[in-house]
Amino acid sequence: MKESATHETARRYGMVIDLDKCTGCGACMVSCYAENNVPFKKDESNKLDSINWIRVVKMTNQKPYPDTQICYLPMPCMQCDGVGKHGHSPCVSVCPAVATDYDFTTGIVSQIYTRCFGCRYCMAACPYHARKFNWWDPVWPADMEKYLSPNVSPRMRGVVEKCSFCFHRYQLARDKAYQEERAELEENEYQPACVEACPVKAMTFGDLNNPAHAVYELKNHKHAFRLLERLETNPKVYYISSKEWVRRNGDNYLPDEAPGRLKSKAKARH
Amino acid sequence: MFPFVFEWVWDMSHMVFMGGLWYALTIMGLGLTYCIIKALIDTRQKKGGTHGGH
Amino acid sequence: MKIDRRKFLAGFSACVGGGAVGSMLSPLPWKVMDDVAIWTQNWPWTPVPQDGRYSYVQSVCALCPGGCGISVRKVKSRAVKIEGLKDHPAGNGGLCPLGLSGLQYLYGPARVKSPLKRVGKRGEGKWQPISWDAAISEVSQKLNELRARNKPHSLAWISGENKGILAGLIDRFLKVYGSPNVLRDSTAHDAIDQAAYHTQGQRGTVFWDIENADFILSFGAGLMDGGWPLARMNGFPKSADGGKTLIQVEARLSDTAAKADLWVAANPGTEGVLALGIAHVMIRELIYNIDFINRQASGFEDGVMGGDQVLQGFKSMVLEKYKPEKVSGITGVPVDAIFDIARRFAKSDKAVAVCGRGHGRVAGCMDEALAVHYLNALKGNIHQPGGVFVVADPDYVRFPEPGMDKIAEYGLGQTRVDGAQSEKFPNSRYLLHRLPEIINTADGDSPVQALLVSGANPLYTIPDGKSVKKSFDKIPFIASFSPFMDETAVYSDVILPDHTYLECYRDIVSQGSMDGIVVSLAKPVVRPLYNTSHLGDVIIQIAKALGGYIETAFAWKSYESLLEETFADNWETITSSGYIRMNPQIPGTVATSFNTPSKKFEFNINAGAPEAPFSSAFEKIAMEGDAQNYPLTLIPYDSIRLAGNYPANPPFMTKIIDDTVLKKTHGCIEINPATAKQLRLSEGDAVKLSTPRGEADVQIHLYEGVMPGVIALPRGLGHTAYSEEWGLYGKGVNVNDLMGPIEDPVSGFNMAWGIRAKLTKI
Amino acid sequence: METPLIPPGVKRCPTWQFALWMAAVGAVLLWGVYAMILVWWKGLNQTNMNDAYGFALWIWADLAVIALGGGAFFTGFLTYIIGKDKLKGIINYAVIIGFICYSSALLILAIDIGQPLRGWFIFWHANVHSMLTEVAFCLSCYFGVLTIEFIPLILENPRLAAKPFLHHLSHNMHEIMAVFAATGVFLSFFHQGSLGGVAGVLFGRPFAYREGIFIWPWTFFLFTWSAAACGPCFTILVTWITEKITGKKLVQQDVIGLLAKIAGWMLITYIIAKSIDTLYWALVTAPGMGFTLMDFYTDHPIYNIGILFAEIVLCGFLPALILITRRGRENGFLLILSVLLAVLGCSINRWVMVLQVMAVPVFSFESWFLYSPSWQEVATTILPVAYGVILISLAHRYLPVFPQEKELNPAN
Repeated sequence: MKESATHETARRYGMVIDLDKCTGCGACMVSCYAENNVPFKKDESNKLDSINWIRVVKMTNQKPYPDTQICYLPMPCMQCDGVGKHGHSPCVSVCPAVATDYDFTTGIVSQIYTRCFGCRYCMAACPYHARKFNWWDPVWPADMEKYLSPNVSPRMRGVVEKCSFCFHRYQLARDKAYQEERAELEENEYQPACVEACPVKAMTFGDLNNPAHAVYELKNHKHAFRLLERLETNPKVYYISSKEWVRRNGDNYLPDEAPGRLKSKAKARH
Repeated sequence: MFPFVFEWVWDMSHMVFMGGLWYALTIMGLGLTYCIIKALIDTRQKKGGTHGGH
Repeated sequence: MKIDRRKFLAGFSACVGGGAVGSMLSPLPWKVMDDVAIWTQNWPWTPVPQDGRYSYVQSVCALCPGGCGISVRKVKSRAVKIEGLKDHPAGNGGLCPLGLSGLQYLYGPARVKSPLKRVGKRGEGKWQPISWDAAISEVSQKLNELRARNKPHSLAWISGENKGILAGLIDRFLKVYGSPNVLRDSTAHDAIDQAAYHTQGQRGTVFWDIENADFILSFGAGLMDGGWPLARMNGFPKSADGGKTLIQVEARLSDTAAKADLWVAANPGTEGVLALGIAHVMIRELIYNIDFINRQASGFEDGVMGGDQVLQGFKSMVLEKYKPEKVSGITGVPVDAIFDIARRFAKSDKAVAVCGRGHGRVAGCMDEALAVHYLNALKGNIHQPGGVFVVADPDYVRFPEPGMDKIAEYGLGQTRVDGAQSEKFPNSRYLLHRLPEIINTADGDSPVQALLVSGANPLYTIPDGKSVKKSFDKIPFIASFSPFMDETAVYSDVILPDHTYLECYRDIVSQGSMDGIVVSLAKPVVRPLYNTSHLGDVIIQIAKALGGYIETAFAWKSYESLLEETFADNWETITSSGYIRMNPQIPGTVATSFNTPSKKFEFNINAGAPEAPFSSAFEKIAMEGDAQNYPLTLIPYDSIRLAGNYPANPPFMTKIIDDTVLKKTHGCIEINPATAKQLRLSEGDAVKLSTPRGEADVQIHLYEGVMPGVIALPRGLGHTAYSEEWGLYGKGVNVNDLMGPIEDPVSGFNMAWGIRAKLTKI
Repeated sequence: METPLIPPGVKRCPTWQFALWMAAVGAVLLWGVYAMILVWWKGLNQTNMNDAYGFALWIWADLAVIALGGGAFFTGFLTYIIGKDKLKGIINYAVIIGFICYSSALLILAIDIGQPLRGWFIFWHANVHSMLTEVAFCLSCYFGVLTIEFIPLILENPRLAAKPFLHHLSHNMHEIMAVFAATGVFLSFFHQGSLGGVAGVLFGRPFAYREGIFIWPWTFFLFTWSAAACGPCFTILVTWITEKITGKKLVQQDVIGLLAKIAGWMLITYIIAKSIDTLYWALVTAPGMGFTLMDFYTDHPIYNIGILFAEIVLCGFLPALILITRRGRENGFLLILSVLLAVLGCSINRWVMVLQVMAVPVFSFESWFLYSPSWQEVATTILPVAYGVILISLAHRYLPVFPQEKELNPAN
């Protein structure tokens, strides 16, 4: 948080995920593994020590057969802006060694693996479980090291990692624009791997501050919501669902509260 | 911890926090130095040792 | 001064201590600390991927019949990522998790790195690497021997290659050799294609034009569960920016059902009956396509067949036998819902009914396929945009007619070992699932003396694993061409490993579309990693080793030269753009497109008539086992996160399997909480699952989305091969081992959709 | 002539007995060291922690020993700053206990982090906004202070005191101990508080989050307060155990009584403040985030509402009320019972603020996250206990820890 914490970021990259479209196929997760050199272990069935930068969570409406419904909820790092959008995301403010930081030019929360010493305070702070710890040394059996991408360094044991909105893709696009003497990136020039891979186009990515980008309008959809908005984490990942129970699952409500009514109240707080 | 690491910013939080730290370290350092030097002097002056009394 | 021990020690300690204190004041400790921290950031066992020049190779995915276009990112000579290829007609930039995981097959630990000869007992896993010459002579010697014994027809080839040049080479090889026994897995498409043949007289591949449809009525098809390329689902499911209507009929809340506008929870095995109930409502309310039926259909109304015998038509049969009340009783779907579905289906602009459970791995029941196809006829969407098309199979693979010797002619004259294309099942091309029983019940020697397997893993995929294994034990010689150490490869005598699809040229026939068929070209993305050889080249080599006229029939220099020769004028196009479109074979008007004796769409339901494919007594597809001993119904289900067929799930996909499907090595069985309560079972309980065909240990997962009384297991687990590092070894249950096939009386296809089962707490 | 190792005028057990005792405790210590080496060598996969349980048993142990080690700073504060000279009878022991607690805490932290060799980044690349940074700085500085406070006592070992320089050094350090004590109090106030802040600032965790003043959540003050209250209780408890084991009276009862009385008043004020904080959190803070109090408790054997009752009433008000009444304090059984309860209450508080924070689901569709430690975690948590016992045994045997021992146990 080097820059003054009072100014709004120039760009705020964010995502809008249409849960009505998402079929839960998992292509986003696999694309992310391949893009970001996420390792795998022989047993990945303990989801609490399985490294995923984006997880697709299966929610049900808890109703008995045949009124049961399921909804898949893809959860990348929410890239929180923090209270009052000052960049004090739950994790950035607690990291003792500045191994995770809020980038004011993009709104993206970074993670520096070589700086992290593995205290896991950020994981305790993140309510979205977006942060994953390298409990094990990563191993790529047989010739699998050959498919590792040089764009993202493999992480060593004992550090925390998380989704970066494929920041390396931003850097590549920015470098290209710089060479071509352009100041602005086109919307399609920078898209994270998960968004690009979504076969049903449920995910939209862009600059939330830029009216020319699709996310600018989408985030204001009447069924748009963010996860745990009431905690004032200010996530930059928005969701759209036509189902009320899904929207209700996105946050916590007292028995007499309902998602719609509260939204204006939460907004009024800052 | 030091002004030359790149995260360092001359803002209020750093000044208060690191000010407190260096203040505490200085007191401890000076206190210890004082004790050691005084003990050296005392030893040279061959002051009689009194057990107890503290 | 006398230095005693004490003084020496004191002095020594002082030196050490002083040294320590002194060094603390030097930069040394700080330097060491820094170096140590830097070392942790560069641990030699944490790989650092080499950077280099980037390039992209456009190719095609060969991991399922979808044939989606892929773009492979390379850094120098390494392939680092597979992504969807934009503007490719198949997939259009979208890829499923399986396609995205392709590099794990290429570089993974399950590869067979050179030809291998078995040295231990079968299945023991003891191998000796041998040269390609030796491997080919192993096969050719065996094949020569069979011909010498005048038993060429005892050679069988189980092939996963269905279309294209490789399939053509395999067909040709067996023909020239003298065996009718090319065996391929039958899928739901075989049933629906046969339904189209019975009603329209056209042989080809049925294609549901869901891209142009605005309403899909799906009878259990896993549209969003990986059965179909997800990119084809554009517009489904409905979302904020509009979309089309999907109704899913299924006993279990699958991902497709979850995304549907309406999930119709019909009793499993009664989907076809529901289709007829819907047909009933359409006919009764006169909301079917009267114009089409009147002008283009025959057998709809009652007819007179010479004398006084009245031939019952489809209309009166459906009106009589499939009243909504009765259908509701069978299917468990409320009467209102049947009316509602029928009306919505009938009134939609471009509606299509589709079928094929899950990924469509099991061919299924002809009655059901026909019932769904009839529904489309009632809608009048045959050969209409947004409806059903029969697309002719590609015909670009044309080899010169080979010469044949007496032995070959004799062998070809024998009946097929699986009974397909016989008098009993004249319209079914392959009936692989019948093979084990035929071998196991044969008198004397096995009718299959040598088995070649390519692109398939029959030991895993054919139902009733125990009997499959038993039958394989009776086959004296098994050779596998698999690039992976799969179950069948492990159980073979020789392995002649093929390249993976990322290491060689291969023509891939993608799924059809309204514009015809797309043939894509898989290109060598990387040079072959190991001592493997292209199956096409190996066939040519084997033919060469067999010599004589067989060699002459395969006089190509290599597969690659054959490929180039085959595409001839199209070679330029297919290498540069990656695909070509094959000439659409859809005749322009409906009238000319029906090839039946009446030149009309035939509702051929006449009960008892030998040629009638449809049984008018159709109520529910049969299921094995008695309700007394087996009170529950086990159904297999397909998931997009599990490759249920061949090859086995890659580690990335195993990583995305929910922990409610696989927990450590335990496969989870889905059971409705109400049923579980009756059985006093709770989440996570270890139970024994028994069916008439076998038993397995599973773990309980309570799932509201599965019908009470029904339990569900995923396909694709329970592998006993591939490397342990592949992460699938010994995990979960292979549901194929717990189910036997049930023969459809008309087609001979396996129509088993479930089996009776019971759960006992361990 | 050899100066004796054992301070003059006191009786110590025979060497063989002492050796046997040390061997027994040493075995436990070695078990812990083995586990510690395993964790360092193979990594944190040796634990049962996971991505939902990033903070677990060790962090609780850490917070608990620091809170209980708070007896050192608070007793030091009372002795040197307030001038309660009577407490000099126990201050040495309080310092030793504090030293053990803090060195253990630092060791646990070194085991707990995923990259121990980079642990110093917390100082070098400090993020001054992080409560953990504040903890690390004050913790290590205060450990320095405790070492300074401990050194003169070590130098009072007869054989060491025989060296003039060491003797003078010890004497001079005693002379200005108030300065060090004051620094210690300053540092302790902040790190005890920061430890409370560690959980309190987690605005993504409604169970932990507390509002507060300026940058400090209320837990900041509550943690300092509870450490000041329960630390002395722990000192009393350990003294009592030591007396039972050695079979000797080591500290005069009025010293204990004074400390207990002060601790009692600290405890009662703390627990009232804690109750107000809990009420405000349950009625205002949490509902504002969409939670009711009972959302934070379930039918789990540990995480049911009983744990709140145990912390505040059973191990809070009850011991506090006993300790502030003269009759309660003077009853040996009640005194020990209440200091024990207070120690337990403080430990429960630290447990809740670490482990329950991780256990409570934040999303309504999540279930509770439960974990049980691996043997390596248990062993490394017991390791400091064994280490503490060894250090106390050595100190008691060779150093004049208890100035009143001689007069309470006149030469047999």
